[in-house]
Amino acid sequence: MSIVRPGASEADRFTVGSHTFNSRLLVGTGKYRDFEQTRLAIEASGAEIVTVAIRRTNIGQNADEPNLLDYLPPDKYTILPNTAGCHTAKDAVRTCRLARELLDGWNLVKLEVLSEHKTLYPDVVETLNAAEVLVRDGFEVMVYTSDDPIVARQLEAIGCKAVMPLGAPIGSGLGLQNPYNIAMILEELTVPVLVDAGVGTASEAAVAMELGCDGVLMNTAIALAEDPIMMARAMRLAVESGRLAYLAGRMPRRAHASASSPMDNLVGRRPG
Amino acid sequence: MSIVRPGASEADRFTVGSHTFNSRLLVGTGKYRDFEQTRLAIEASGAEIVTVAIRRTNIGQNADEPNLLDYLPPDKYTILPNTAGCHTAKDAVRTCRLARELLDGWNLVKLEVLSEHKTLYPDVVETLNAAEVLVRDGFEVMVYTSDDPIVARQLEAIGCKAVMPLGAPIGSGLGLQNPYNIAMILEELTVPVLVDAGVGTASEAAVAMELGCDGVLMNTAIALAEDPIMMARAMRLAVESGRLAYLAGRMPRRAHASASSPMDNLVGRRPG
Amino acid sequence: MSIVRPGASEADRFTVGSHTFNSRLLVGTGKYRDFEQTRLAIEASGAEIVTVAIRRTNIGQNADEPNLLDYLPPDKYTILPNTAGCHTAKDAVRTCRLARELLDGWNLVKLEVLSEHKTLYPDVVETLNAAEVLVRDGFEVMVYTSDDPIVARQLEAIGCKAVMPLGAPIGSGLGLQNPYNIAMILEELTVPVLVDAGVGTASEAAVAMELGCDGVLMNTAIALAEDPIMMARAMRLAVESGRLAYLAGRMPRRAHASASSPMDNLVGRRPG
Amino acid sequence: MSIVRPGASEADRFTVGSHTFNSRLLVGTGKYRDFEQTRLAIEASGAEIVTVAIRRTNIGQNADEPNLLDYLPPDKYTILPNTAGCHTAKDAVRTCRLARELLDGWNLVKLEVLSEHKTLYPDVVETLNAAEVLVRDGFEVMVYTSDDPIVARQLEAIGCKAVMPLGAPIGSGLGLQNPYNIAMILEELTVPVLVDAGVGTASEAAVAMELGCDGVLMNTAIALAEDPIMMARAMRLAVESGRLAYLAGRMPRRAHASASSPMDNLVGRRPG
Amino acid sequence: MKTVDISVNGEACSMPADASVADLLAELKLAGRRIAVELNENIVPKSSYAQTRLATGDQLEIVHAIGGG
Amino acid sequence: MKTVDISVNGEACSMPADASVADLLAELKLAGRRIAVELNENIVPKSSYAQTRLATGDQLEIVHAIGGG
Amino acid sequence: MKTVDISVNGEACSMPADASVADLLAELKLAGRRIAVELNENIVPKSSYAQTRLATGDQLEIVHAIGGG
Amino acid sequence: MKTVDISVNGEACSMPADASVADLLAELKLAGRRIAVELNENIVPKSSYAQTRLATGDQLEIVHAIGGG
Repeated sequence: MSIVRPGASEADRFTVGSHTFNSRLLVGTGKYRDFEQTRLAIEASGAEIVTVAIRRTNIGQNADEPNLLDYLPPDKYTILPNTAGCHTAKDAVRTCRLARELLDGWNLVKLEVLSEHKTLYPDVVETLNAAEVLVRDGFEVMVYTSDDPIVARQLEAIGCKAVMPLGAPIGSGLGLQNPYNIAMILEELTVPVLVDAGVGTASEAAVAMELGCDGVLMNTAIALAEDPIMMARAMRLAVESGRLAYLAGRMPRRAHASASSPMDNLVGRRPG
Repeated sequence: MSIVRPGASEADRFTVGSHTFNSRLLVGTGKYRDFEQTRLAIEASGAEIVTVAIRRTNIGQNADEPNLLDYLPPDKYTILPNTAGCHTAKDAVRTCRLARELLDGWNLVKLEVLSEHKTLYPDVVETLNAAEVLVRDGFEVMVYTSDDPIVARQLEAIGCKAVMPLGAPIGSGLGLQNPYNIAMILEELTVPVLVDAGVGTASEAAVAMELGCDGVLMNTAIALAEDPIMMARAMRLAVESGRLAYLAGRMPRRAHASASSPMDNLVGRRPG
Repeated sequence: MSIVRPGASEADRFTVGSHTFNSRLLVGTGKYRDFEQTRLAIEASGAEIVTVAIRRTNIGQNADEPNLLDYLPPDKYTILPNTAGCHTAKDAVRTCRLARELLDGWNLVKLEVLSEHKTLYPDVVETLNAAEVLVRDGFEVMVYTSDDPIVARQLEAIGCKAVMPLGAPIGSGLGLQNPYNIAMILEELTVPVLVDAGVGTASEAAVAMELGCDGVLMNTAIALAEDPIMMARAMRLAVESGRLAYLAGRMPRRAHASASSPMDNLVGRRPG
Repeated sequence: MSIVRPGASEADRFTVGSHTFNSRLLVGTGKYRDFEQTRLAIEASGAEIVTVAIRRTNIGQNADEPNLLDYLPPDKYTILPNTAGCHTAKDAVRTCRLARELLDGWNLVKLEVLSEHKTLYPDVVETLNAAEVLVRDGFEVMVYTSDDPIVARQLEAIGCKAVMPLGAPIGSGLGLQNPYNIAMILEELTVPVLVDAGVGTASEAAVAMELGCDGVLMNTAIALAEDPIMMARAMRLAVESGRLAYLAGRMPRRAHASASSPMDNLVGRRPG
Repeated sequence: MKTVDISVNGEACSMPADASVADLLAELKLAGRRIAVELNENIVPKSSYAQTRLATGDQLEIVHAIGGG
Repeated sequence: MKTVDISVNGEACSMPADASVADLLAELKLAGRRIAVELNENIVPKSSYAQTRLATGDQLEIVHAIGGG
Repeated sequence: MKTVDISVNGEACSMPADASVADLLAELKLAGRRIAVELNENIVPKSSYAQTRLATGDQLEIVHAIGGG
Repeated sequence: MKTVDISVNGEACSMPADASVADLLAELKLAGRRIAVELNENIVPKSSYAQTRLATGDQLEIVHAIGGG
């Protein structure tokens, strides 16, 4: 993993499969007060990719009910349908196919096959199975997974376009629990690696980027902040600052101090 | 410490004594390759306050030698002279008086009385003594100190205008070693509290701001980054993101997960 | 997980499958200078269960070459053969069968199916497959796995008798990288949970026990200490102290101080 | 700081001023349910030095009221009177003189001059002042202080016999908040350094010892455990294990894994 | 009049005998909205709504995008 | 009978005119207990209890050891 | 004399035509040692060493316990 | 010609007998630069450079701002 620093005039772009983006912050659309708050927060976040869930329409509901995609038009945002709620490979594949139809053939999906467990951790066996089917079926798969570097490597080998290990349980806001494993994943994968889930505040998003991640995906940290729109701005800046710090190359850590001001020519000393 | 969130249109200003600033990132001017790099990095950092050291002129030196203040004109930047290199209250006071004369009566100074010890930690007893004299002498004192909340309180009681506990040894880049103590200081002081020294990378600056600090002062983290100018931008964004995250009010931490996508209306389920 | 504190006179035993032990420290036998050092260190550790690897005998070797099991007689120690070196379920099963024959029908084994990766992390898919076969084949399986709580639960469901998540990579001595995941595993499993791999020094073994683990398995931390025999004693005491602290129930953490000495009846005060 | 490892038969003694001890765990006597529990817990802890506070007798109280020193006879324990409750150098000195009279000329004291602040952190200026007076007055001073290495060095220079930096606020049980500073203190002082306050559970006591501390002083972690007597045993073992681990010399940390079992002679492989 | 009994999103429902998916969507006031339709676990492309006839026992799923993370 | 008015541990108290510290301790039933005595901020050694007379205005502190950390 | 060509721990080896596993172990001076034997991926129990004949092409694995973690 | 022997920034130096601080700064080519001057530990204000005479034994410090943290 060697850092190629973009020139001053060059953009630092981020590519997933056949798609290229400027923003490295991906955001979810759940848990907001209403669609208007969703729209404003996402605008403030600068995100280009937004995740959505696929659910049954309410039969018999008011036909004029507003629709999320009216607030986040697919011609402005890259809509990334997820498979949240699926606990088996079969359900996840089925959901992706519905999503592709819904989005007029758009084939970039976020695969997540969660265990039925309070951690909402992925079931990695089912995730691997689903990834195989989806890749064969022509999807460009961004896959939510545990921070197990071996599983991450297997998902890349299957053909996933981005691997997205969790930082901490979804919605917990606990911050990266195991930066070591994230670093191990980054050391070896060549597809983009994004931390998905677990970030609670801005500095934690910066930490993920400083490790060398290609991006961060979050939802709750913005949606459940006291002021979601202000937090969205904070996260936008945090991801940018972490990315820049990674590219800029941090100073070496030193076990002892090193003066910032020169220690010679001090007033009142006899010259040594 | 209750957070007053500025309105959307209001600026989030930062006041030290009789001076008010927009940027909460303060930067040192040591350790750069040359004055031009200093100038560019400081410009990229967005800092308004820059620290300088006071040293003997080289007698007999080339009279045309460039001067730091030509690159950082006092009408554009707030020059904050420090007392680096002073190990006694007496030397620190003397240096501040020279600095005031040098800067045409400008009375905002950074007091630091370091022990002669590899940690470059302050000698808090001498620091307290120097602060007393300087405050009586009309200086507006921003004081570098340890993270001892009791000493911090004593420095505020003496009349210092800002208290600046260290995060880690000067030039170490180890990051905040004791956020608990910084939080204790913040809980009680009413003058601005800035972390001075110890930050190594962007996320650590954000952490300091998220704790509620009013600002961060740094030098080595920018000057000794592989690309100082890019790191200066990273730090600018990090301080802003940490400040915004603090003001926005982070989501509560949860011991367990909480789904971002609704768990009802799943495809293929019998309605419960 | 509710703590049942054994009475003062009662022993705090530890049961795996059909076997019961007094010591909760399990040790490996690799990396020692010689068999005599192995023997002395293991004696000092107080361990009752010692792991061994199964390898081809050297054909044509000196027939009088000393044998590990002469130093660690199976009538004194519980010999736990591992499947180190196996990268597939098939090889692991084969190794366990050889081990059972070698140890006269002893069916307690340590299953580990490592990926061919510098982390030496387990391949969880192959591990799950091997566990299924071994349980059906009558083995009592203690299984080395990642700290993924979902996989841990699946291994318990398959019928493993103990689940042994890694604390950090084998031989790294980095300490528990993700106590959160270990705690999640402990919250739910009913079979014993042991931290296997990653402990580097005594306090880290104590941390694992304080989380509620049933035991700790280690090798390098003892064998590669400067003084392995002294470190073995340290580890024995560390595991005991961590276990006792867990059972004793630690004091609540407090965000602020609380005096240990009463604050009334002070000398020289007017009674309030 | 070079480690001299005692021979197997040699005791690893601990000397403060003119006194030598076997146990490196020092315990307070506050916050217990009653004197009998105090006695049992201290017995289980193996401590030889126990701290007591000096307070006014209740005038008119029942003359037959039991006395702490009946439970902890000075011919069995080294009674270490503290100056808890004193906020000025003057009060602390006065308390030490009363204690010396009370204990028939015993001159080993624990100096603590706390600020009137919720952290119960020491007022280091008053502490330095009191230490000067007490040392001149012939006391052997063990001094509670902040973790500021400069102040620690000044206290040693004054002539204190042991320097006891806090790990975290008294009674908080938060564990060592700044191991870096404790390590800095250890790098330079030659008198014994003990962590005093902040330990909450066994592993944290072991951590302090592994850093190289000469001992640990605690009270609340034992007295307010759910089972104080069991926790006292845990702490005894933790201090011993941490000390042994320090002396034994831990394995080097490695960024990557290193197999414990040899990787050759594997079953079923063609010899390479 | 003859009808077909189908299930839509898990709920029983009946439609005229020769109704198409397009008819169903019109009935449900979902015509023209951003949805996707699955019939007996196979996707029904938008272009086939009109010619896809419903039969008794058909299981339909009609989905849309909602907020999710 | 003449008395002296003194303060013991911050509380007013009176004793016969020629009472000693030893008398006071006896009166308070503290004789022989593990205590230390301070008279007007100076330590009174145990050996001087009998010959140390009390005078009006004297401030005494009598202390013992209690549980503390 | 007729022989059988076998592989032991991956190395080629030949034995007399009617040799048993017990004969092989004796030849290798491994008789009585703590080992286990696998013949063509099947365990050979200790009790069967004598009656288990070797045939050309047999793959044997002979293992013992060594230090490991 | 008579001179005064002074110390400037710790180094010995001599100037004509009635030289002022301003003369010294001119001599050192520091006139007009951003500096500050201390004479025997007292600040010499810029406005007093011309009228402040030097005397033998005077200790002067002339400082400027440099990069520092």
